[in-house]
Amino acid sequence: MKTDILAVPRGFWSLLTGMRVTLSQFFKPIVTVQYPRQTLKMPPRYRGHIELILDPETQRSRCTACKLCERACPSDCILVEGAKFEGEKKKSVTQYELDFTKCSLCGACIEACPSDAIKFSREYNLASTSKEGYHYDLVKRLAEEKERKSL
Amino acid sequence: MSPTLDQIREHFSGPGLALSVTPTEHAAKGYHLDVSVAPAGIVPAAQALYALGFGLDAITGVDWIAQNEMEVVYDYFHPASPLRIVVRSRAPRDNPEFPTLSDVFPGARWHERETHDFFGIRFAGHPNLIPLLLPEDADYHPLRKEGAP
Amino acid sequence: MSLLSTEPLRLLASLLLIIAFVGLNAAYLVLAERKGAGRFQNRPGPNEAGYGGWLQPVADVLKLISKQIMVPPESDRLLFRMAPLVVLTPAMMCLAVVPFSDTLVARNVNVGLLMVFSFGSINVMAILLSGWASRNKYAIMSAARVVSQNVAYEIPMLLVVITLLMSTGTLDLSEIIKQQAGGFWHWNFFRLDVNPLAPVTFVIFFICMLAEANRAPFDMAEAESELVAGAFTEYAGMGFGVFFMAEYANIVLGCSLATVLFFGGWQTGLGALPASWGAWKVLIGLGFFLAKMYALVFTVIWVRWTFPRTQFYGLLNLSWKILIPISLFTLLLSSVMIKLFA
Amino acid sequence: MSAPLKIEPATGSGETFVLNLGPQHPAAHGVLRVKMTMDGEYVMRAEPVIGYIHRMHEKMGENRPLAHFLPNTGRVDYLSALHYNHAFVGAVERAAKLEVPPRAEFIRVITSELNRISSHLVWWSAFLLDLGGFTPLLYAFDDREKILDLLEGLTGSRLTYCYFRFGGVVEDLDPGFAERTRKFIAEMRPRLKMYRQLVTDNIILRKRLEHIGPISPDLCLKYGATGPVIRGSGVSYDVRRAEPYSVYSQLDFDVPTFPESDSMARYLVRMEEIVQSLRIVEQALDKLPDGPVLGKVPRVLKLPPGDYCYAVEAARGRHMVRIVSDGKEAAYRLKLRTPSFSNLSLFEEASKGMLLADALALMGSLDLVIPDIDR
Repeated sequence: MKTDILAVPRGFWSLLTGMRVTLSQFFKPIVTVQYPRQTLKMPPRYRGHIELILDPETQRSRCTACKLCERACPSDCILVEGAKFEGEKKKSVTQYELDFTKCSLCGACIEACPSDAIKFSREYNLASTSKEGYHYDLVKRLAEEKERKSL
Repeated sequence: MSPTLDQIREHFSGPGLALSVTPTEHAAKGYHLDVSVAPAGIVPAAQALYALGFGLDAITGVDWIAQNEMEVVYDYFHPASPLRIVVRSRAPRDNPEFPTLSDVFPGARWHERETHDFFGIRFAGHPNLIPLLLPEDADYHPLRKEGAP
Repeated sequence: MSLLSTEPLRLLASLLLIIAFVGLNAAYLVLAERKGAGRFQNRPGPNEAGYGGWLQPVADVLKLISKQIMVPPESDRLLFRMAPLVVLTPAMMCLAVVPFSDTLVARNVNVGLLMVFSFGSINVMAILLSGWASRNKYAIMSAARVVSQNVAYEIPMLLVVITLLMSTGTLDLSEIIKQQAGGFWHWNFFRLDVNPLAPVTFVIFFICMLAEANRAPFDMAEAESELVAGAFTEYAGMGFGVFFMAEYANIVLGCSLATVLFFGGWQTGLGALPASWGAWKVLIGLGFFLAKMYALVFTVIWVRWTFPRTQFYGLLNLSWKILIPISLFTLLLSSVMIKLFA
Repeated sequence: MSAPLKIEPATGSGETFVLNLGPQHPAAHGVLRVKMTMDGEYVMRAEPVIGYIHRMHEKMGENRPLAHFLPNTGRVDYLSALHYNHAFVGAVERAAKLEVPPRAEFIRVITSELNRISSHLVWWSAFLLDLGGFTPLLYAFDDREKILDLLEGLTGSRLTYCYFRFGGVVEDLDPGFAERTRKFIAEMRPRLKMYRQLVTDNIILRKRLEHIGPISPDLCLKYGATGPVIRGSGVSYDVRRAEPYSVYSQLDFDVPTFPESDSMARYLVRMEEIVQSLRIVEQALDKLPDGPVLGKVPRVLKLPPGDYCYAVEAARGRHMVRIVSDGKEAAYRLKLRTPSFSNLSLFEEASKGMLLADALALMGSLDLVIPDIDR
C-alpha cells in the first residue's frame, strides 16, 4: 500500500522532469537544414552514380573499353563499346551507357577497372519523369564536362 | 547445467538413432556436431535436444538434384552453452516427406511452411501447410533445381 | 424597450465575435501547435507559406475546403453529417458565458458555470455519433473508448469545481472573477486559507480538461498507431476540419475556464487600476486574460509533445483510483476549513 | 483468399470481428499484415500474414557468382546492413579459408557497432511513435544523423552499406574518422542521460510497458527468438559471446539481460546495448592496429564443397548465413537465417488475449524489420 501512495508523487515528478527536458530543448538552436534553399556538401567518398574521369594530361578518358566493369556489375547496368583508332596502341571508349535504375552503388565496377577510369560522382538530386531519364551516357557527360572546364 | 558435446554424441550413438555422427571444427564449419538421421529420427532427435535445453534455430532445405534427393537441415542452439548442433536428413526427391516438428517446436511451423514454399517438401502432421511467403495460390517452388523460373 | 433595441443586436454582435474568435483561434492555434512542436524538436516548423509561415492556416483551410466530403456508402447519412456540427456548437455556446473582460461578456448568465458543464458533456455525444455513423471498425472502437474516458474524467472535474464553489459561493463567472480582485495572492490558485490543496485541485482540473478535449497523453480517440484516425477516420475535407476546430475550441474553452476559476480571469493581479483609465481598463483586462489563457494553451501543447499515450486501463485507473479520491479529499478538507475558519 | 484458412474458434464470450492491421497501417513498420480476430478491444488471435515484400534473396544467391551477392546483403535488413555484410563475407572467408588482416577486423567491429547504435535509435523512435510520443523521434534521428555522417564519410553510403569485401574492407578509414567518432561518443553519453529522463523514467511509459507481453525463456527456445528478445527474458545469449567471431573476444563488454521478460525489459536491454556498443567502439578505436585492410583473394573464388555457416549478432538478433557449396563459382544453396522471422513467429502465441494497444506495444518491443522477415 505504501509503495502505491509514494508512486503517485514519484510518477508526477517523473512527468515534470520529462517536461523540463523538452522545455530545455525548446530553447536549443534548430538543427535542420531548409533543404531546397540550403544544401549540405557531400563527403569526398559519397557514392553517386559513376562517371568517367577526365585524365588531366591527355584531356581524354583513360577507359580502354576492356568491359571488365560490365562483367563485374551484379545487375548488368553498364554497356561499354570501344573502337581502336589508328595511330593509338589501345582501344578507346566510344559508348558508355549506365542504367542507373538497376545500379545498387556497390562499387564492384570501380574496383574491377584496371586503368581506374571511372569514379563515383557526388550528385544526389537526380529527379526525372521517365525511366529513360536515368539512362546516363557517360561519354556525352564527359564531353560536356570537358567543355565546361575549357570555358 | 549446459550439456557437453560428448554427452550429446553418446546420446546419438545409441542404437538405430543416427546414421552418422561427425564432430566438426566450429572455426571451419560454424557448428560443432553434424548428425544425419533417417526421416523417422527427426522428431525423437528434436525431443531429445529440447529436453537438453536446445532451441530450434532454422530449418534449411537443399535440393540435391544430382543424387535425386531432398535434404532438410535442422539447426539447434543452446542459450547457456556455445554448442551448435546440426541434424540433417534426406528423402527421395520425387516424394519428399518429413514428419513435422511443430509439436515439439511451434516455431518450426513457419520454417516448415517456408521450406514447403521453396522446395515442395511436405511435412506430415503440419497443422496449416499453406504458402507463407509466396502468394496464396502459388503452385511453383522457386528453389527446386530443375530450372523453375 | 431597451431589451428590444440594444440587447439583441449586442448579443448578435458578441456571438459573431465569438464565432470569429473560435475560428481564428482554431486556425492559428494549429500553426502555434506546429511551430511549438517544431521548436520542441529543434526544427523550425512550417515557414514556407508566408514569412515565417503565418499564411499556413490559410493554406490549410483552403486545402480542407477544396477536398470533397465523401459520405461512406452504408453509413448513416444524417448522423454522419450532423456529427461535426454537434461537436462544434457546444464549445461556442460555452464561450458565450466566459467573461473576457470587465464588460466584454456575451451574456452574463448567473449560472454560467453550470451552463458550461452541461454543454461541455455534449461533446462526447458528438464523437460517439461520428464513430457510430461512419460504420468503420476503428471508429466504433474509438467511440467506445471516448465515452468511458469522458465519463471517467467528468466526475473529478465536477468534484474539483464543487470544492471551488464552496469558497466562491456563486456560479456566476464574472462574480467569481470579481472576488479575486486585488493582488494575485487573492487568486483562487493561491487561496490556501480556504483550500490548502489549491494547486493540487488546479492540476486535477488541468488533467481532466486534457482528457475532456481528448488531448495529449489521453488522445484515445485519435490514437493514430492503433485506430488510424479514430472516430474521424471517414471524414475528409471540411468534415475533418470542423472536428479539428472543435478540438481547439475545447482547448481554448478549457484554458479560459481554468484562468477564470483559478487565475482571476481578467484581474491584473497588481491591485486595482486607477479609475481614470476608464476604457483602457477593459483592454488591459482582456490582455491579461488572453495572456494567462495562452500560457495555459502553451502548456497543453508542451504536454502533448512530451508524453507518450497512456494505456486505456491506465487512463481509467488514473481517474477512478487517484484523481477522484484526491478530489474527494480536497472537497472534505476545504469544507472543514471553510466551516472552521471562514 | 482461395485457400481455406483454419481459424480456431474464438475463446472469448461475445461474437468476434476480424480487424486487419496493415499492410498499409501506421503501426506496422513496413508491409506486415496482422489478421486480428478481436472480441471488443481484446485480441483473440493475431495471425501475422507475411510475404508482401518477399524478394527471394536466396534464389539470387544461387544464380550469380558470390561477389555479385554482396550488394544484396545490405538490402535484407537495411537497418543493420553492415552486420549482414559481415555474416555473408564471414561465411565465404570461413569456407575458402581466407586471411583477414587484423586492422580490417577492427574496422568491421567499429562500423558494425556504429550500425547497431543507429539501428537501435531507429527502433527507439519508431517504438515511441507507436506509443504516441512524437518528440523522441526527432532527438533520436538528430543523433543518428551524426552516425550516418560518420559512416557516409567512410563508406560512401548511409543506409544500405556495401563496404565489406571477402578478406577485408574496401578502403581504410578516411582521415579524421577516429577523432570524429570519439567526439560523437563524447556527445552521445549526455544525450542518453536525457533520453532516460525524458522517456525511460517516465511513469506513463512504465505503465505502458511493464508486465505487458511476457515472453518466457521457454517460449524463446520454442520459437528460436534471439537477440534483445531472449536477453529481455533473462537469458544472456549473445552470438558475440557464444560463438566469438571477428575480434570480439579481445574486447570486453557485458551482455545486458533483464529477467522481467516483459516489453519494458526488452526496451531496457536495447537502451543498455547502446551504452555497451559505445564502449566497444571506444576500445576498438584504441586497439586499432596498423597494416593493410584487404587480404589476398584469388581472382575467381570457388568454395570447396561442403556446408558452411557463419553467425553474427545483428541488431535484431542472431543472423546466420549458410552456404552449401558444390565447388562451382556460385553457391549451390544460400540460406539466410534472419532474427525478425523467428522473433515475429512467437507474436501469435504471445499476444493472445491482450488489448489491442498492448499487442502493438509488444510488436514494437520485438523491433521488427519487415524485409528481414520476408527476405
